Amino acid sequence: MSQVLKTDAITMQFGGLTAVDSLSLEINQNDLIGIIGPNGAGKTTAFNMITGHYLPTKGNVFLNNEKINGVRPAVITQKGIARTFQNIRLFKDLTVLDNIRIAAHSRCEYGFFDSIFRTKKFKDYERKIEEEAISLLSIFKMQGYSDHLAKNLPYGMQRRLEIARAMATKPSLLLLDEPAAGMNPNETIELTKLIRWIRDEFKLAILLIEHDMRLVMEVCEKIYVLDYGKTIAVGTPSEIQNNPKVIEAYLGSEGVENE
Amino acid sequence: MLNYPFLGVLLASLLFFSCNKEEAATRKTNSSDQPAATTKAKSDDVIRVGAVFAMTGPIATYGQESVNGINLALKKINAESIKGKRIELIVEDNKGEPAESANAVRKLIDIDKVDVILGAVASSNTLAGAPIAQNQKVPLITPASTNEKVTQTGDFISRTCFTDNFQGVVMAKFAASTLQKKNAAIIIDNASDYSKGLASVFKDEFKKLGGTIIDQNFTYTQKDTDFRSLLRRVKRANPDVIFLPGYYTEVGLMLKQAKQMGINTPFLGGDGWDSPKLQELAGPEGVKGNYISSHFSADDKDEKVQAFVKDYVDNFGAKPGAMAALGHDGMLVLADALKRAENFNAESIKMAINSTKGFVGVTGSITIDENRNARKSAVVLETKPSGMSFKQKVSP
Amino acid sequence: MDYFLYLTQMCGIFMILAMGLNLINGLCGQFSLGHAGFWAVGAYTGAAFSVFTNLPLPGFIILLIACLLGFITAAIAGLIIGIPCLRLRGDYLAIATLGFGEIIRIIFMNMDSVGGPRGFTDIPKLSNLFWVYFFVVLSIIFCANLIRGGYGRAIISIREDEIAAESMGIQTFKYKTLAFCIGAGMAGLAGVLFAHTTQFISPNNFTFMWSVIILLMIILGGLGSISGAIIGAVILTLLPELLRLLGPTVSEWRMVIYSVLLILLMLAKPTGILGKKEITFSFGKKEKA
Amino acid sequence: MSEEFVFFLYDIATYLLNGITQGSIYALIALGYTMVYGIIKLINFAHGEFYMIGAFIGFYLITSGMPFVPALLIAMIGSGLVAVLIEWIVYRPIRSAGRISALITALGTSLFFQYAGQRVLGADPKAFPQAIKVKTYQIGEIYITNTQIIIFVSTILLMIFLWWLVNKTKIGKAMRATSFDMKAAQLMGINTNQIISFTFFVGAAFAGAAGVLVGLYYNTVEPMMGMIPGLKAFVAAVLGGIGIIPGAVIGGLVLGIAENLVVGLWVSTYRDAIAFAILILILLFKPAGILGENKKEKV
Repeated sequence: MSQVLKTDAITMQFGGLTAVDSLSLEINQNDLIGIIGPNGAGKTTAFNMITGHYLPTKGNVFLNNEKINGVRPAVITQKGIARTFQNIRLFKDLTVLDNIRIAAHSRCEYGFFDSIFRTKKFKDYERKIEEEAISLLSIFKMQGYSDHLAKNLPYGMQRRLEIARAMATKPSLLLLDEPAAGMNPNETIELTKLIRWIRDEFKLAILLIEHDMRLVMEVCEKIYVLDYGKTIAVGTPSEIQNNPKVIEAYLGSEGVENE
Repeated sequence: MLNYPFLGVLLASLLFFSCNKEEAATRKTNSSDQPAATTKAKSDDVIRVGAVFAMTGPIATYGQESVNGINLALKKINAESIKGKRIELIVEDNKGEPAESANAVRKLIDIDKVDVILGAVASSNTLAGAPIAQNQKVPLITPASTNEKVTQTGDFISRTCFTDNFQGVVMAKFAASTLQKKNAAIIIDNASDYSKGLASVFKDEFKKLGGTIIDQNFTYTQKDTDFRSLLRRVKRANPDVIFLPGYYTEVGLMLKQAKQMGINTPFLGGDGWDSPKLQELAGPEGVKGNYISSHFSADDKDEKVQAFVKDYVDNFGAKPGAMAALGHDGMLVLADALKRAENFNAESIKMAINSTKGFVGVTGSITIDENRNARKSAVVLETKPSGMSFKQKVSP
Repeated sequence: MDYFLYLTQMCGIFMILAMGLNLINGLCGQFSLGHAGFWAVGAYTGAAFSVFTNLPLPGFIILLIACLLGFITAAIAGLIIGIPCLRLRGDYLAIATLGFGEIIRIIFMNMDSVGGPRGFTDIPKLSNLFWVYFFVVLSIIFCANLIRGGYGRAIISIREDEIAAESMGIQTFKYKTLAFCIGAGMAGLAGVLFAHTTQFISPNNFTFMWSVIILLMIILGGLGSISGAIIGAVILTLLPELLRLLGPTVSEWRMVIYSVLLILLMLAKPTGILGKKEITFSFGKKEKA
Repeated sequence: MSEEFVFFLYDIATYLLNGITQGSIYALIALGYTMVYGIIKLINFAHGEFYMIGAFIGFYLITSGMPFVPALLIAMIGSGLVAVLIEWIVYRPIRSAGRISALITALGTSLFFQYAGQRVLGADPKAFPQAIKVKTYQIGEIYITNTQIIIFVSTILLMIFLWWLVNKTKIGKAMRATSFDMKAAQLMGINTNQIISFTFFVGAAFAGAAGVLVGLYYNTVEPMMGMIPGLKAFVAAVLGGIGIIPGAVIGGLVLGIAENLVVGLWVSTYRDAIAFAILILILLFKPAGILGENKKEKV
């Protein structure tokens, strides 16, 4: 299987604080990988380095064997990494459909003047995008909501829309930042299914950060555990569950999370 | 969302409308020989005069003073009638801004149907309104805009004050003949057309009269507050007279600093100095022994002037400045022209204004020349701690 | 009635200005306070073209060329200013654009060839009601088409959430610059029309206060709404003039009344008259699926 | 040393002095800007008008024979009260409606004071009485007046007072809390409305003080006088890092000194252009102002 992402001991320092210390990830196609760790362990910082929002202090990030650190986030997205955010960042005042269409814009085939003069090329492509968007919405069980404003959707649906929007960029690697945060158990179970289904349907790799242990253990095939920026364990869910270091990090500091 | 047939209809109707308007405009100019009597039936006994001045905004002082002067003149004029008619004054505020001046002029012409317009003070304001008055063939008299360009707009635009150039000539003559000076330095306010204009005329005239001009760039800009380094350079160049055509705010500070630095050479200036503020800013030491050219002096012993000063003080409780006198004379010149005009249509009013000869106002005898500028005398004033005192009258 | 025709033209000119700023501020979410600067660039370029070249062409062709030049130079000015400034955010961007707006004005103040502080005179009267509204309609179509296509949506996404937009593959800097340049260009276009309507321009026409008034227009109408920008432009152009017509007492106090009305309007409708809504003409339009 | 060079040094010293004086005025006004901004994120465009109001109160009091120091204090209280009133009538109702609406309201308020001032007080500049006899001290070719010293010292004293108020008093703590998170402060039992009123009061009082001092320095007051210094003070506040109290003082001084120095030594026609160019340059290297933290927006 081909390698999608590789991080080569990436390190992020803010002033004197080392938020992430030599994190080395390897993600292959169809992998479903989790990063867990207590609050402040550096999970989101790792995401921000991968997606180009932060430039790693040390180390390199490779996407499909191409070095991408120092590349702007938008370009990285165009190269195939899409993400969601811990605190939902939808385009709140826009419709669900527009949210999806904006994500598809980086693949836009018509030029600026096509859009002003409404050429045939423009119309054809707009139609194609709209159809794609609607089918994507129906995959995420949001058909019929396309004209709603994003801010008016119920919370769980906003989370789903964020994932759908990320999928509209046609990524080869999807990063999910605490997708289950704030969801009730039923919604979480559905989400678990959805994540697995996305991976199978779109044949992509998924990397997720999660606090909800049940979800991580159930869905991930490989888990990285971070604590104070350091990688303290890597392995399958069962290996991680029995790893004494992990137990110490969790039980020792804040106990098993049970949200 | 928008829909194109609708926009198309809108555009087409606008096209239609605007073509009609052009036609209407042509018709209007064709029939301009007849007074637009049909549109103002009720006011047969009234001549409407519009006044565009800064009643608010940064130069409101000038505007308000001008309007005071105009009102004073108006009182006298309306005491008797002009061929059975009375003058009605409509004042519009231009906030001291060019765009607002244009709005005000249009409003006066179209809504109030004024026969003549008086205004404005700042040349840039008058320049914004003048093309409109010219296009619509409404005579416009500016009582106080001294920039050369103003009256070049067209034959309907005239002024009752002298131009910038004239002041340069007056002060050059004064420096060379009266003061017997030979070596002049010129300090220019870089942000002002007025200053540059006066300076260049002074330079030419002073050289013509046998003087020399120190060949150095002495410049400052409005809102500067410290001129010591500039003055040090001037002092080292050792002139026997300094020409400083600027506005009183900077001039005041500069005079004060010059005195502190021991510069005792006389400074000469133009009407930009003419404000009671000058004494306050420069201090008693600073103002002493300098001369300016201006339009008017409240100290002028002339009977007419003294009557005006008394009248003004009675009405407004303060001594009139140059703007009040200029506004006053502008109105009187207009009334005089209206008396001489064959009838009250724009063309004959314009002719009458432009043929004004030797009209004696409080700012001197006014003759409108072929360029529609006033040929009139200027006064040279000596600046003293107590105020400006009359020195001499210089005729063109 | 020339006065009202003239005011109608002024409304049109301010509509274009407001739509341009709406693109920058309302749609792209970039707080610009330098719009009057671009207006000045267009006005001076257009006027300089028609005065100095003096081509033996029909007036409207000269006007069209001037408009094109005004648009392009103002857009280039927008590019020059936008590239360094658009990295700044919020109030910092506002103050930097304000600074550039003033710098542009001061440069014209120091250019003797275009009249310096006295102003630029003798500009031919080439613009009329038709041409002003021709460009207004063109601008409306332009803006409406822009926001209904991918480029417009990309621009709007920056207003909504710049970080999310970047993460969705939108090169935010590029689109910010695009919106900024077009907005500046539209201001330039309005400048050309303005110069050829009033026949006289001076640096004092383009002070910081005007940037603020144009901003007022779009906020009053409803930030982000094209029809709002248009309504705002009409209200703020006509209001001070209508107050003139209510007799001398009102006229004396008109600026005071104007400011009180402004405050009251904001207190009554804080999101502007239209909010983000558009007034649309629904006849003949296919319903969206 | 050549004579030229000595003169050059004198020039620089003079410009520095003038820059400090002017910068102190900017700083006093900028303090109010920055406090109000810090607490409710409002660019209070009407702030320059509080400066004008202070100057006028000072003008009328001193003209009627009051000594300088009590007149200064009453002018500060007076413009502070006007600001509290304005906050209560105009800004409070619009506070929840978002920053842009509040900004427009502030502009409206600013226009209102300028034009109402022209109608009520008269448009003509009024000569500010010489409450303190001007003395000029001369060191070589450098001249310094006692008014310049008064302005600078007052600014420093007021800034120290403000620093003490914000950092060492209970109400200062409440101000900081409100500024940090208004809702949380409310939940902790802080009467945020009162705190905001108080902030307006202090900010406007400082601007009022600047107004009286400027009247003393330049000898004139007029209703439009608040516009340009208001704008410059806003620039100064941003320059220093808006919301940061020492930043306002540093921003004001930097702006004042840079303006005078560059203009004096270089070209004065481009005075304001240079002030803005400096501002833009600084912002390009320090996008959040001189003292502002360059923090990236949190993802």
